[in-house]
Amino acid sequence: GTTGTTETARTGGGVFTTIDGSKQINASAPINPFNPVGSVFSGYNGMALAWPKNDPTDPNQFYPAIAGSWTTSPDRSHVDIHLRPDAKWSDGVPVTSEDVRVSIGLAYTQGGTAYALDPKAAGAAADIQVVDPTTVRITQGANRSSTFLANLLSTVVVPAHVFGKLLPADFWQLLKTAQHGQGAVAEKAKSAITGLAEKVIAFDPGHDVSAGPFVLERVNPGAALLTRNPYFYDRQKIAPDKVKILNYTGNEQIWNYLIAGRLDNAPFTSVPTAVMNRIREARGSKVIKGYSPVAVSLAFNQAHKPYDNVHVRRALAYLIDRAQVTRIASPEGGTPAATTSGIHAQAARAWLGSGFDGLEQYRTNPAKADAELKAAGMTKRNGRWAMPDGSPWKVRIHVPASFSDWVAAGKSISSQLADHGVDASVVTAADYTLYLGELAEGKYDLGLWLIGLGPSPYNIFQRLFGQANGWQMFGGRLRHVAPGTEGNWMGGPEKVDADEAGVVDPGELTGKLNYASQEEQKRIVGVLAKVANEQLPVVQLWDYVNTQFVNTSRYTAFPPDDDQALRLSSGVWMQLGMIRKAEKGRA
Amino acid sequence: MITGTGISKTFRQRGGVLGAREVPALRDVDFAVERGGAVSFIGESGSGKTTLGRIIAGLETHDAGEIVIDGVPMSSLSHRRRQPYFRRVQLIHQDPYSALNPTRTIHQALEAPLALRARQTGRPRSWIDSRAQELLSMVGIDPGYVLPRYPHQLSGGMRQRVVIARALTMDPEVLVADEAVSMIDVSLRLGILALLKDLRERLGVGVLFITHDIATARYIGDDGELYVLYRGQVVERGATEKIIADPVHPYTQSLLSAIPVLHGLEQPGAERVVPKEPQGEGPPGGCLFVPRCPFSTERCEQETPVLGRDGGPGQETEQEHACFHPRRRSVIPVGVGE
Amino acid sequence: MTQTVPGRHRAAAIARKVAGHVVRGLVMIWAVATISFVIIREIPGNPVLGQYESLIQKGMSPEQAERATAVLYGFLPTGNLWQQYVGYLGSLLHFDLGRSLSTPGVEVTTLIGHAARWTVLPVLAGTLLSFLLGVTMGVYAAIKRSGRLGDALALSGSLLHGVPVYVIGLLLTAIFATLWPIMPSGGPVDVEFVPGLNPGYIGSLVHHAVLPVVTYTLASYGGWILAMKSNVVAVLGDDFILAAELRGLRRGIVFRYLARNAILPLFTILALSIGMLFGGSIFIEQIFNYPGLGLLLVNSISSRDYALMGGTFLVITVGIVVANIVADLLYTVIDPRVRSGGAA
Amino acid sequence: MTVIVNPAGPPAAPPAETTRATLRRNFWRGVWRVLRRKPSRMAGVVIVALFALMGVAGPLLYPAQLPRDDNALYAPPSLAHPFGTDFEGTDVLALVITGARYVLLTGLATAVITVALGTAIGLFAGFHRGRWDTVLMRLTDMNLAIPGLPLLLVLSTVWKFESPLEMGLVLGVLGWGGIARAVRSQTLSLRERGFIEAARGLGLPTRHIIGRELLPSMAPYIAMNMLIAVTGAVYAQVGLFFLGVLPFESNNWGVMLNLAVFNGGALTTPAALPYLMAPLIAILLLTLGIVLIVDAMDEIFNPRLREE
Amino acid sequence: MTAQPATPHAAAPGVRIRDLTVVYKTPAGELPAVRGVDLTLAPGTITGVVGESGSGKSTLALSLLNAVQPPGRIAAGSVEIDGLGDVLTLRGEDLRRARGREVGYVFQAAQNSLNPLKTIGKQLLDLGRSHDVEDLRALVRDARELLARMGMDGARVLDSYQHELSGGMRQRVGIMLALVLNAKVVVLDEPTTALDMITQATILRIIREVHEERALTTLVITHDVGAVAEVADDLAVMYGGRVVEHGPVTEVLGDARHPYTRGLIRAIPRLTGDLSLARALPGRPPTLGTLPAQGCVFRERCERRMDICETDDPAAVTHDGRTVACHATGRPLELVGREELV
Ligand SMILES: Nc1ncnc2c1ncn2[C@@H]1O[C@H](COP(=O)(O)OP(=O)(O)OP(=O)(O)O)[C@@H](O)[C@H]1O
Ligand SMILES: Nc1ncnc2c1ncn2[C@@H]1O[C@H](COP(=O)(O)OP(=O)(O)OP(=O)(O)O)[C@@H](O)[C@H]1O
Ligand SMILES: [Mg+2]
Ligand SMILES: [Mg+2]
Repeated sequence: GTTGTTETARTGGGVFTTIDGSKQINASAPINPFNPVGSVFSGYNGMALAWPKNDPTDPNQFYPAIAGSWTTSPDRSHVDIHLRPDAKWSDGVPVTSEDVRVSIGLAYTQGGTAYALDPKAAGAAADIQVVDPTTVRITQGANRSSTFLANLLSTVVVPAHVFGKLLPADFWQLLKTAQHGQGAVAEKAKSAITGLAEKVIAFDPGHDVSAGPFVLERVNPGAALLTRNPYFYDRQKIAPDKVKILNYTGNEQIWNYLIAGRLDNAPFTSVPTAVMNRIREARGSKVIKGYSPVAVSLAFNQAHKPYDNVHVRRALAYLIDRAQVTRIASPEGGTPAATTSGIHAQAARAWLGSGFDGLEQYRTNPAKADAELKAAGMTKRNGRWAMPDGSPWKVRIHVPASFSDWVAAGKSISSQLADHGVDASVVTAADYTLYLGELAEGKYDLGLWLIGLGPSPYNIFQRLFGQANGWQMFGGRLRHVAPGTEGNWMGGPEKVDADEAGVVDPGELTGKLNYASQEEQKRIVGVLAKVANEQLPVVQLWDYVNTQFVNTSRYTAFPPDDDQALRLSSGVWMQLGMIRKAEKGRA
Repeated sequence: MITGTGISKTFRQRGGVLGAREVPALRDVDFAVERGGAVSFIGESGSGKTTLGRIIAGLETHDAGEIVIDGVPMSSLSHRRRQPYFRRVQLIHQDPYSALNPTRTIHQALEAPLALRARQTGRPRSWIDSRAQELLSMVGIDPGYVLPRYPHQLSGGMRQRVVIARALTMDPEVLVADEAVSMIDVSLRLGILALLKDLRERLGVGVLFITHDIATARYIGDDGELYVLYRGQVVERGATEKIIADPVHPYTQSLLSAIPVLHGLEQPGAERVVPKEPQGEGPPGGCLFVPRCPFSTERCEQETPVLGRDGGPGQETEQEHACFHPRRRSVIPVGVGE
Repeated sequence: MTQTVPGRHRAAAIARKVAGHVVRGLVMIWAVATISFVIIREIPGNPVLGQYESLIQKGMSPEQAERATAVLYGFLPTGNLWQQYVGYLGSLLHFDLGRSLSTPGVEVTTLIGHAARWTVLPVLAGTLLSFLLGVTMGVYAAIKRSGRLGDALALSGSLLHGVPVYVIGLLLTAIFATLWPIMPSGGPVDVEFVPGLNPGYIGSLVHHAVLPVVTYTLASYGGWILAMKSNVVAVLGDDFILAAELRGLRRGIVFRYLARNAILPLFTILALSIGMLFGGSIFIEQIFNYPGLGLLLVNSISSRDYALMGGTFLVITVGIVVANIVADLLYTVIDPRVRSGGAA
Repeated sequence: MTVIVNPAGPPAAPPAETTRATLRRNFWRGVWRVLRRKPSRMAGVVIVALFALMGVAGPLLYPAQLPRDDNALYAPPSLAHPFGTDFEGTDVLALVITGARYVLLTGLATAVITVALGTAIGLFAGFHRGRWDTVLMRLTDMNLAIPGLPLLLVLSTVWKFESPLEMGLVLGVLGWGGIARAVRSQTLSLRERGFIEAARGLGLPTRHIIGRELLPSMAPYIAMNMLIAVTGAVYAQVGLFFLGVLPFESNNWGVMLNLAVFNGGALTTPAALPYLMAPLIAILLLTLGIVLIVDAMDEIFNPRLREE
Repeated sequence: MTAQPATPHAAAPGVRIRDLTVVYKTPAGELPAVRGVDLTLAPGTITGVVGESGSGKSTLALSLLNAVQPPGRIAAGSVEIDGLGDVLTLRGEDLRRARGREVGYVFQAAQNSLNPLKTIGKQLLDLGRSHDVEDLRALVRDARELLARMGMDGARVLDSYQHELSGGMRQRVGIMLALVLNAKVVVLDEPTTALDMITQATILRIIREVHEERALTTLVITHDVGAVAEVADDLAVMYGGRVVEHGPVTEVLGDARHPYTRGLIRAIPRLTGDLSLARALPGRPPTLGTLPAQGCVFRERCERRMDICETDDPAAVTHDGRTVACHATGRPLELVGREELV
């Protein structure tokens, strides 16, 4: 029900109901953004310096938030952050540079890319300076990363007058020692800082002090209730009086809420077609789709026979009808992968241009598959493919049981393979944790695996040619470990022949993406995409589509399809002035 | 030939809220059963008759005393080696309804022990069936009718005969019949008693007869011996006919006085001994019967009488008894017109 | 031979009995604690990776996800197995079950305490409701056992007793939350109401509890009706009921004789099933998304939250052990036969 | 003095063999009568027989790879697909039938193990009494007190229950307590019955006493428990699959429930409802069948009830 | 109404059972457990009924209170009690009030006739309330007196649970509960079975004494001829659901006229006398299923069987205050009997 006051009846009011996709509501958790399940909800009562835009290729695109603007030196050596002068905490205290500094200090206790204690780590900050009450300057260390800005701007800001006491008085001195000191002293300082982590996480301020548009009022096991923050800098943009963030334990619950029209906005969830149809039928229900920088692939463990043979991998790529798989597994939330490039198709076009069309598409083609299998020495007997040594070939596709779309995909693939004489079956792992553990231990032949984590090209290829495939970054140096050791479960070769580019080390190329200029990045991405396409460490199955559900019967003016804000919470949408009270929406 | 000396048994009951509780069931009991002899134990409920029977049949252990079977003291043998001896003593259960397995036919019930017996004595298997028929005929039932049937299809009397036949499969020396007729229909009781007597005479088995009804004890054998048990102790012992006619222990007299008089056929005895309602356990170290004895004196409360023939000043009783004041009382009903 | 027990004696005896039970219960709890310790240390899977990948899939950037999960590393147990074991037992003595991984920084005991509330409420209601219903219907079914209605009641009891709880739960949800949505499909209470003794909050609480309670009631009703029926039939066969009738006792009194004798053994089962309630509601909580101990256990397992998993399992077991003790003592107290050691 | 031994039997007795056969026939006639008295019981027998058939022959009716119809995902019930199709377009009925084997096999394995363990332990404890009894009963108490489902959940994290037999083994090892306790008390009470004592007195070997005297008396009881254990195992197992804590490789009812609810939205839209209902109905039917049979067995073996 | 103290000389009622037939429903149809029984209990006497197991004694006793349990059913006959009328026509509350207050019943297994969960005293109060006794204190006092009369500590017994009492004590409590409301007709079903000799003697003595003090009309049912002979004035012998002989106890025992009675007496083990004269009755007692549908129920075991016994059920003939149902009565039976015994 909506309970708009008369005062806000025309412009706003009511309860905005939504779900936070990235965490479950936990009534026992502290109101603390550093706690992974803390009752701080990004965009509502949790604020970052800025909000990332959903750009397929540039990770440094942001909407201003606490930081009204920022300037980066051309050589990426430092960033100046200019805070919004009108930003205030919900208790009326202004947001200042000190808040940012404390927030950064706390972030150091937690570790992270920009706030790594090791100054040699790529993209680590080397110094934080409060220039004036609304300006902070952050200097990048020696190994300058192209995503430094993005990592800085994502910094969560907490009130220094609440969280400040968590940092010991000599914290900044300690940090200096940890970063620049030598030997035992530095180590001691480092462990002193990481030793703070647990205290920081467990800290519960008791009541919420927020710089966002809302303040947490109450949490119970089923939901969190937030009310408007009267001190929010853009308060006139915020329509609802209250926000109710529901908990969810399974997708089916979200489906129910959506069908009942209870959610004003729901984050992406995989939805079967039948359910989708019912959701669409709900009054005011609307679906917004946009780019989502994640794709699903079928990954091979090349340490296991016969998947060490590229022909076998190609044969499987030719046998799998990706359109069909997508239709069964994720009809609403995915588009069949055009090919395997390691990159989400939308980003791939941007990176590769026409080069994208030059990649082998692996259209379903049993004849080619047969040829590839023969090339791999496999034989077909009684309509069933067997290994070169005559032993039966059993393809076991592993999926975590908790991901319904993956299970369906696995089943569909196994059915398709079976149709072509490949003895295939799906094996589920009880849960994702177990699945990843066993996957990393090299227990599976094939398993489903997320790739294409854009927009940073480094992140994208890190999935294919990173730790999982044997390349490890250690103290700023890259090394390759043998398959089956130290988390190298993909077991691909260290060097591959990439035609024009010659013999390359894909891991090394990936590493370079971190620092390279835009141009250089483009070249490297081209090479790596081709390597991925030819070597097939994975078969890309479908690219996720960010499907968001909104309901316009109470609020309107949601972002349109493909909007840059689409991956941000509706709290951020409000900040950006998007959500308005519906005209006749008094239900 | 089986004898027991100083048999004692105390049950220790664990559990319950009370913790351990000791129940002395038998106190220093001596007995002997001859081949073809008849020995009866009488006593009221809880006097330890069943316990004694089970001990003699090897189904229960005893705390003290010695059982000698065929001259072999059982305490000298291991548990396993005792078995063949105890097999020579067969228990006939009080309740013929539960003594036969309801899921097995009479044929099956007899076959198992007979097969065992055949193996022991090296007889062929064909012997089993003929022996089964022979035994059933011996106990007076038609083998053709009984063999294929289940126990519930037989009457109580028939069942008890089957139980006896089964006991006979082991060619026992002694049959322990624990209230073997108390659950049999009145009209049939005598048949079973007669059968036991007949078996004594024909097969020479000794019969140890346990009952609380003295009259039935008489029917097992007029030449037999009678033991009167009270709270685990033998209080009177002697020839059955003698004790019935001339009981000297007040407890025996109480038991005999309690026997109902068949008015019209019998007249009550001249005297009647009615025991008192027991109040407590009685003084420690005294006669066990003191709390109920109508004739007890101070001496009875202080000393424990032992079995003997002391019949008062300078006299001897024919039977042994454990009483300081033995006196004959004619308590039994006397027949009229017969 | 019977004896009456003097009161002092009896009290001492009962104290001894309690002590025996408690010692046995402690041994059992220790065994379960050890089992769960061993099992839990053997669990494969990587909670950190799991958390990380889940966040990525939900659309978090790899950096953010990494930051969010990095902290988990800090809480993984260290030291060799033996040291861990000793430490674990030591902290158990202080009722310290460690800290949760999936809700970092929060004591396991706190989480269990919160969850226990939500388990106890509906399951207790369900147990009592089904007990009352089942017992009443059981008497009825026994008395009418040769009639059609009695037959139907008994059959319904057998069926409900036989059908697994999740089947009932799923059917109820399908009907009352999907096809004919008059009930909320999950959660314990609407957050809009201020917790406390106000009608809105309580109404919402009840509304949300209806389906779980009904499911639980239906699922356990069958057992009660069957047990009560067979007890009543058995007592009906006892002579003292006929004797009471032949003495011309009022029907109501005879009925009370009957019911009290038949219900007596059920009280111990009731105590046991109240003990079971800590673990008995896993399916219901999963289906109705009710944040009780069962759901906590399932969630702790899927997030590989060792401490939470072990703690929850231990609490569930302790509940049962305690219930066992209570049931035994209860029997001692309410049945005069056992009370004075007549039959044990 | 002469002793007259009265032959107690009536003079005319039928020959032994025919009587025995008649008795057996009488038993079956009794069974038949009990079944016929309530047609529902007959239905129970038919249902359970059908399920048994399904478990044995079900998978043979279909190709190893069930046919899919890509154009009929979640098709509504029709003549061709009485329970519609699943997310892949596979006939749901076929899934239920082919999935029965795994489920029933586990049930059977569990029942056999539960009953074998429970009976053995109960018999041993009840027969030997004394110290063994105490130790075994402590174990049994423990087995009974450890909450089965939570333990299974915890166990499922370390153990994968790959085959139905493995699953049955674990369920059986967790579930024998009840039977052991009941068998023990039965043994104790039977021990007090004269015939066991008589057998001991006759010096019959323990093997004989347990195998021929004790077990047959408890057979009906054990058989009934076995049936009940089958259902229990089916539920536990389907439940675990439904919760999704067990990895699965082959199709079975629990997996269907899980997929229907968590993947198909069966609790959200009626579209996938048939997919959910099919295994639910299978479970309900199986329960019904077993309940009806147990009811009939109760009457066959329980003379007290038969008198009604 | 209050419980009145025993008034010794209040007139004892007479009881007349006429043509009573009770059937039980069995798979083989409705079979009579009691068939055409005529029995008169003279006021103020103790009538003993003996018969072997299954002869229908308990069924007969229950009929006196119109309390035959399903699947049994009183098919025909009447039970007239002075002051009450035909008990078999009583229904509902009337019947309930008659039970306990007018007719006391002591159960076959009195050991189990008490509620295990309540003290005897509470059960006594239940009894009083059920019969609208206003002065419950007086009731308790009466009960205590009665118990004391039977040699027990009344106060202690009333405070006890059933399991705290021995078998003999429970039996006495059963008798107390049957008498405490001043019932004038008392039915005792096997009051001494499962008690040992001495206790049995005590109970029998108590029955006799209480009977005389309270001027009751008492029916004692037992399978033990000895027990009956000790207390009863009259003796009825049942066989296969029929009363085959009835008369004063000394006469019936001293000069039995029915072959069954004679056989039964001969089968009783005795303390004195010639052992060789004793013998068991051949054959086995009938059960509902084996009862012949027509003819004399005893003929299979009868030493004096005649052709007419196969077809005709002998009618009960009363002569000299003695009733016998046998075709052979009056015929020279001595000879036949002797013949067999040789
Ligand atoms: N297994 C047992 N455990 C404990 N006490 C026992 C046990 N068996 C017998 N007793 C006790 O030993 C005493 C003697 O019992 P026993 O059964 O031998 O008596 P009985 O003379 O056969 O009595 P009855 O005439 O009632 O059969 C009784 O007090 C009885 O309670
Ligand atoms: N509930 C019943 N159903 C069927 N037949 C019954 C039932 N109760 C008694 N009978 C039969 O009625 C007949 C008379 O039973 P009743 O109990 O009156 O005998 P009784 O003389 O009291 O025997 P007992 O000495 O064993 O107590 C018996 O053959 C018995 O089998
Ligand atoms: Mg005995
Ligand atoms: Mg009777």
